[in-house]
Amino acid sequence: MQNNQLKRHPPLFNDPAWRSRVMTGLVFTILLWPALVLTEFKPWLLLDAQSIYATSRFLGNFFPPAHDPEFLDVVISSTWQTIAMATTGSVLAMLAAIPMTFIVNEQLSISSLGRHQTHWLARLIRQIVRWILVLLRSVPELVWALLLVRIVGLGPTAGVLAIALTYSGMLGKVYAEIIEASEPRATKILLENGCSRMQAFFYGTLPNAAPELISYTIYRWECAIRGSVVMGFVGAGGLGQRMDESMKMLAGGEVSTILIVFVLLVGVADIISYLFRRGLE
Amino acid sequence: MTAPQLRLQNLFVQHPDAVAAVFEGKQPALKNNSKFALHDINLTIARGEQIAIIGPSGAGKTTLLHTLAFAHQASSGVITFNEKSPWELSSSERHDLRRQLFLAPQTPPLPARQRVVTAILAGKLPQWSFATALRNLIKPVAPLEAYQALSRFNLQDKLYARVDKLSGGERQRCGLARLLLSNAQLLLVDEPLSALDPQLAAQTLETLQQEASTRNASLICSLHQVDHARNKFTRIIGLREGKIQFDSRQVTDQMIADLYQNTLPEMKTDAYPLVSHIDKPVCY
Amino acid sequence: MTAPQLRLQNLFVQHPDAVAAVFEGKQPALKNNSKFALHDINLTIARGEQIAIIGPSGAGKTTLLHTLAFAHQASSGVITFNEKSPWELSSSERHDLRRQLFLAPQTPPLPARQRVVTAILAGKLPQWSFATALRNLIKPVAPLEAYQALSRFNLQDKLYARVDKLSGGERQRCGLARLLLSNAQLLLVDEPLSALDPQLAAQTLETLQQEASTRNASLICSLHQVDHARNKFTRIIGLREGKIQFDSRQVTDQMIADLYQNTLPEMKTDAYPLVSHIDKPVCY
Amino acid sequence: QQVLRVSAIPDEAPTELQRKFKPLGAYLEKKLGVKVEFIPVTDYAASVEGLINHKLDMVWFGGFTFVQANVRSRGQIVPLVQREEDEKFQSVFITSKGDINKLEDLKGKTFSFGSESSTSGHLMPRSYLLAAKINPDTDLKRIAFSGAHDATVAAVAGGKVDAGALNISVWEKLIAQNKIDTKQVHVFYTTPGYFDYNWSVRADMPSEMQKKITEAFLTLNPASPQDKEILELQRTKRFIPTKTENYKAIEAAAHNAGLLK
Amino acid sequence: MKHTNSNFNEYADMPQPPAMIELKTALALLALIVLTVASFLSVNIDWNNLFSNEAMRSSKEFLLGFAPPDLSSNLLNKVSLATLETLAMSALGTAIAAAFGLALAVPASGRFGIIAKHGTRLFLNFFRAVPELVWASVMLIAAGLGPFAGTIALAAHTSGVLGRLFAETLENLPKECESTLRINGSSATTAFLYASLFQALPQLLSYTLYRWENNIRAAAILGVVGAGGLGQMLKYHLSLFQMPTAATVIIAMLILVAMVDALSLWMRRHLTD
Ligand SMILES: Nc1ncnc2c1ncn2[C@@H]1O[C@H](COP(=O)(O)OP(=O)(O)OP(=O)(O)O)[C@@H](O)[C@H]1O
Ligand SMILES: Nc1ncnc2c1ncn2[C@@H]1O[C@H](COP(=O)(O)OP(=O)(O)OP(=O)(O)O)[C@@H](O)[C@H]1O
Ligand SMILES: [Mg+2]
Ligand SMILES: [Mg+2]
Repeated sequence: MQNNQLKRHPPLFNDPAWRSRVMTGLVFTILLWPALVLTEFKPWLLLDAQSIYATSRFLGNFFPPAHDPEFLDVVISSTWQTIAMATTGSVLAMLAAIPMTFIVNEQLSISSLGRHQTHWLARLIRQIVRWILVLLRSVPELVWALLLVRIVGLGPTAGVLAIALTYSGMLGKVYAEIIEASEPRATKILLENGCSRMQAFFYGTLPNAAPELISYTIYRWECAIRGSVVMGFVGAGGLGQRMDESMKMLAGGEVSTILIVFVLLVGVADIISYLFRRGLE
Repeated sequence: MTAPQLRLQNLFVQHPDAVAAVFEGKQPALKNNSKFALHDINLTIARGEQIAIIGPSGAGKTTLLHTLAFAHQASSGVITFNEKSPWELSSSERHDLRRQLFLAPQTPPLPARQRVVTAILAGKLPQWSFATALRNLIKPVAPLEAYQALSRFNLQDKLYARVDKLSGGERQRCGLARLLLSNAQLLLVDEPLSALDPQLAAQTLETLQQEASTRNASLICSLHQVDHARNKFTRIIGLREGKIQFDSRQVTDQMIADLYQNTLPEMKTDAYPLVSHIDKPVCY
Repeated sequence: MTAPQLRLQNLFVQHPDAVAAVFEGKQPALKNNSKFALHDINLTIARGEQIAIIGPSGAGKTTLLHTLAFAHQASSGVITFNEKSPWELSSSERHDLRRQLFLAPQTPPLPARQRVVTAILAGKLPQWSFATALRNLIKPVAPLEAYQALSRFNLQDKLYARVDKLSGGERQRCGLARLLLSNAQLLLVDEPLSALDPQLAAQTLETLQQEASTRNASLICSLHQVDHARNKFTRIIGLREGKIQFDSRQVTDQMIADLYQNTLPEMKTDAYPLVSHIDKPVCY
Repeated sequence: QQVLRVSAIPDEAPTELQRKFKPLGAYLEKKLGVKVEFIPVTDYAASVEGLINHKLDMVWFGGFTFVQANVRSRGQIVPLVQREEDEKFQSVFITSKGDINKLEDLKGKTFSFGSESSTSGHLMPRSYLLAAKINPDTDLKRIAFSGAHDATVAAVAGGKVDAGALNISVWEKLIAQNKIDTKQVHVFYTTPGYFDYNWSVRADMPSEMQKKITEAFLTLNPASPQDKEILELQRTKRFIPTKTENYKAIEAAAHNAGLLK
Repeated sequence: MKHTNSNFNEYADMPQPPAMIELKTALALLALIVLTVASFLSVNIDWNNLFSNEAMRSSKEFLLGFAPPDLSSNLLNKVSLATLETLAMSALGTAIAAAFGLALAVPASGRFGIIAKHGTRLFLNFFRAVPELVWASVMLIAAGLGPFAGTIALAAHTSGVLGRLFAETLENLPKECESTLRINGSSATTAFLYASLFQALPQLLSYTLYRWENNIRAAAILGVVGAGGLGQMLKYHLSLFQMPTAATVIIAMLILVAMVDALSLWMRRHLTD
């Protein structure tokens, strides 16, 4: 019976996609193997008695968190510094990223409407901006910070700009990808009826993509707070620098106080993100 | 009004990925072995005409409407709109041309969470400056017009409802109300009546036709309701397997029967044993 | 077959956000001032019955079908399925009950990029173990069944196509083909024919009814095609503004006319000036 | 009002540096009649760049950072004063492992330097390791840079690495403060002496100002209780003048160790 | 406005517009603006200095210091080894994190009830709030120096990040596809696999790939505390002002990130199509 069916419908059991699917899986496994070797991946080492002892002694240091008023004073002022720098850096990054997002994005392309390939000039411009984004985000913050120290001197400006540069590259790319992954039909139909790119974006894309965009932007802000370690390199201060110092000293109590502040800030970021997304509902 | 508004000559249209879907010819029982969704289409449409497109599912009605809206480039052939060839223009000129037409798709793609009023006023976007468009997002600038457009489909009480809270038919009418706010001269409407009850369907079609004749726009409407097509439209185009079967003002019952005949050639009700009775493939 | 398969008593159903949509009573001319989408529904359905639900757009057909599928909890009233009250069970028991029914929604929500074969075989998920479900994502475990189900809607050549590359009617049939793979005893189908041409619509309805009677399942089908409802179904329920207008085996033309009458009470064709002619509000 | 922007290489925790500098800054402000501002950095290179690029006016350099700054600015950096001890500075090698008793035992072990740019935490230990025929890049299992002297001690004490090298004065300070359990961590090698830290300015600073600064440092008197506090924080008895030539040996060691090209 | 008003009278039954923004949202927005302004004032960016001639000259000098990159074969060998190490560390860390992240995102998106949701979120928040550097320090003690500690540190922090991003993506998805399968009796997990996962896949994939790029840079920072790879080399050579050598390392990083970028684009096109 089955054979008969097979003969009558030869392509039936030839799922055209499954071979490539299995191949992809195989390639991934094969690629992961050398990674395991290169990183000396031996998880059982973690369970070895000596390392458990060392770790628990180190973590034991974390309690109680440091809470002498002098240190708390430092932590509070560092926290504000960090928030201020992270906010400034992220806002600048956002301002720079948004125009680039519009250029890179293909869903909003008018020249490719109804055609199966894009105009070469559009492709070229898009590729150039894509490379700028790659360049911006693949140069480590550290290098940006060092370069900027020479230009603007030691202080928060260098740190803020380093964050703004790197993060604009990241935001530009992620914004573009979020927009591309969102439901395209609402945007397409507006474009097809003659709306401009921007109009189609605000009326078709944004309602679909807004929650995701908000989540990501606020997440980036939060990364900027954690990333304030970099600020330390240029003498801008902030929580990251405090953390770095306490870490180097293995001052567990101080580290845990700062970690608590980090966890609180992350919680705040989550709540803000939630409030805004609910505001959209 | 002497020159036709729209003219298609020897148009062949292909979907970008349609080739892959055909199993590279390995499929023996394929209805239509060609990779073209539309074959050799020739059409001339004068401004103000009202045309119904009918044909079986998968015939290419939606593809044809998209092609007419330059939302889909043909593989070969010529399309002329108001004596211009959109695909020979630069993309921004072509985009300007798009303001003169309005395409209402089969299932209106309205972004979830948007309100009806915003969704409908989006029909005015091509006429608006960017600033107005932005302002309208903060507070609707022309709620009255939206309200009037909705009233004509008896949906006025949903003015500020969210589009994802509408019933199927309400959603469809919401998509059509957007059309009333555009100022297009060519209205391309894809199955506007599919989710509507008979009474509402008749009234909706009436509204569309009235709107088209008031602004002297052409109306091209794909339909499955053959009765409506024959009673309300003077010109009917029958499409089947990507080819124009007829394009006529006098459509006979026989022509209709031929158009839809044999849509399920293989379906003899007991040719396939019922799924639950056949031997299961061994693999599970 | 003595006990009814499904029984609804004094059911009132409300949409979670419908209250907000009514603007807390500020709305003067609301057709239906109550916040209930369904009012005082009483129904008894025996296993194997085939029932059509008709009614104007927004009447509550979709809401009723969702309520029957326990996808929507009623505000008050009793629903019994096979002598069990789903809302009095624990949620896992209720979920087990859901395996016995199948709801095919109005526009089949199929994830873009998924292929037809996967989308259809999803109909078998309730019968499958988790391992089989996983395996099927890698390689379809029952392509033959999917193929046969598609054949019955003449869609077999789209077996491996992507669902977002289908035409409107093809997509709808794809959603229905999923039904054939389920083994449910209660089939709830929401406007299955809306995107199909007349010929295909008749054949599709035929297939659904045949399938239902073969497995002795009940079939409850919302429809806008009154003719089909009257010719093919013995029992017809007329729904209007959330109330059952009639539930009868003998439906007269007058009952139909009453059901749909006056859907557009305010629409006098020239009561409203055409939008393009009225004074534009000065604000833009 | 004129501002003198001062910084220091971050060989210790920046808070510690700031604490150490506070009374000295007040003293200089009084003596020089300009505002003195301390700008902390956590990166050695940033302090070097800062001085060269007119973003800083005076920096507390290590021997190696001074050489780097001098080379990078093509001789535009002038060392003014140094502490008495800096003429004969030393590094210590420490370990918590019983089986490490001499430099040769380090083969195949993990080892931590301080900062890459540190004289006493990297350059000189490396150069004495090389002298003992141990190439840190190939003969050790893995090397790390803890970033600061006290961090090296913490890493060794915490068992992160088998051994480490640091500045003797920080080591002695930690011992004095009872922050180290000497039973657990012990010194197994102490290097010979070399020139280290100094206070440097740019050559384009008015010579009058240079003179005033030098004067201010040299007149710090351990007999006066106020000055004594400053000197104690700097961990010295008195400051002495210094000159570029003092650091030739460091420069040679850096070339030799491949740290200066 | 006159016209509008008279028209409003004619159409008296037109619904009143509801408030466009809720009070809470408006307040949150206001707070955000205040925060931004306060931050800008507090940071007080030195724009003048940024665009001065002096700045141009010194940045040009600094950049020229990098040229020409050091291409000696000895260094290239070292760099390529470090590149592989960084790549392996970041790839493995990200892969582990993606698996954990997805497993945690399902409860965190509220699919197993409100308690599971908030419980997992708390857990995810903690993993995310602790920076990689701190994880690395803990792991360096637990696992000793080397890339293994770095990998685990990356995996731990990234699990928290991806878990949260995934959870929000899953929450933001349109619900119809999954709920249809659920109504028809599929289990929560299979319905999730067949509908939501499918819809979310491009987004999840791009977050993962994108996080991978991030982790290449993070791996670089970890190198500084002793986890090896390109980061340790970069810090070393920058500290020693060996700019041409540092340039080679930076170029290696650029190539690495660009490669991952291209791979990400390719994967999104081909794996999700
Ligand atoms: N994006 C696409 N990619 C590939 N093939 C497609 C695509 N869209 C449609 N098709 C195929 O092209 C043919 C014509 O589709 P079209 O949507 O024009 O049909 P239709 O006449 O509108 O049918 P319906 O009445 O079902 O809506 C169908 O066979 C369909 O499967
Ligand atoms: N999610 C929702 N929230 C609030 N109101 C809703 C929601 N879904 C539907 N409604 C409202 O409930 C009423 C009944 O809707 P339902 O979808 O059941 O109608 P229907 O009979 O299926 O209509 P159609 O024929 O247009 O599909 C309508 O007035 C609709 O606007
Ligand atoms: Mg169609
Ligand atoms: Mg409905």
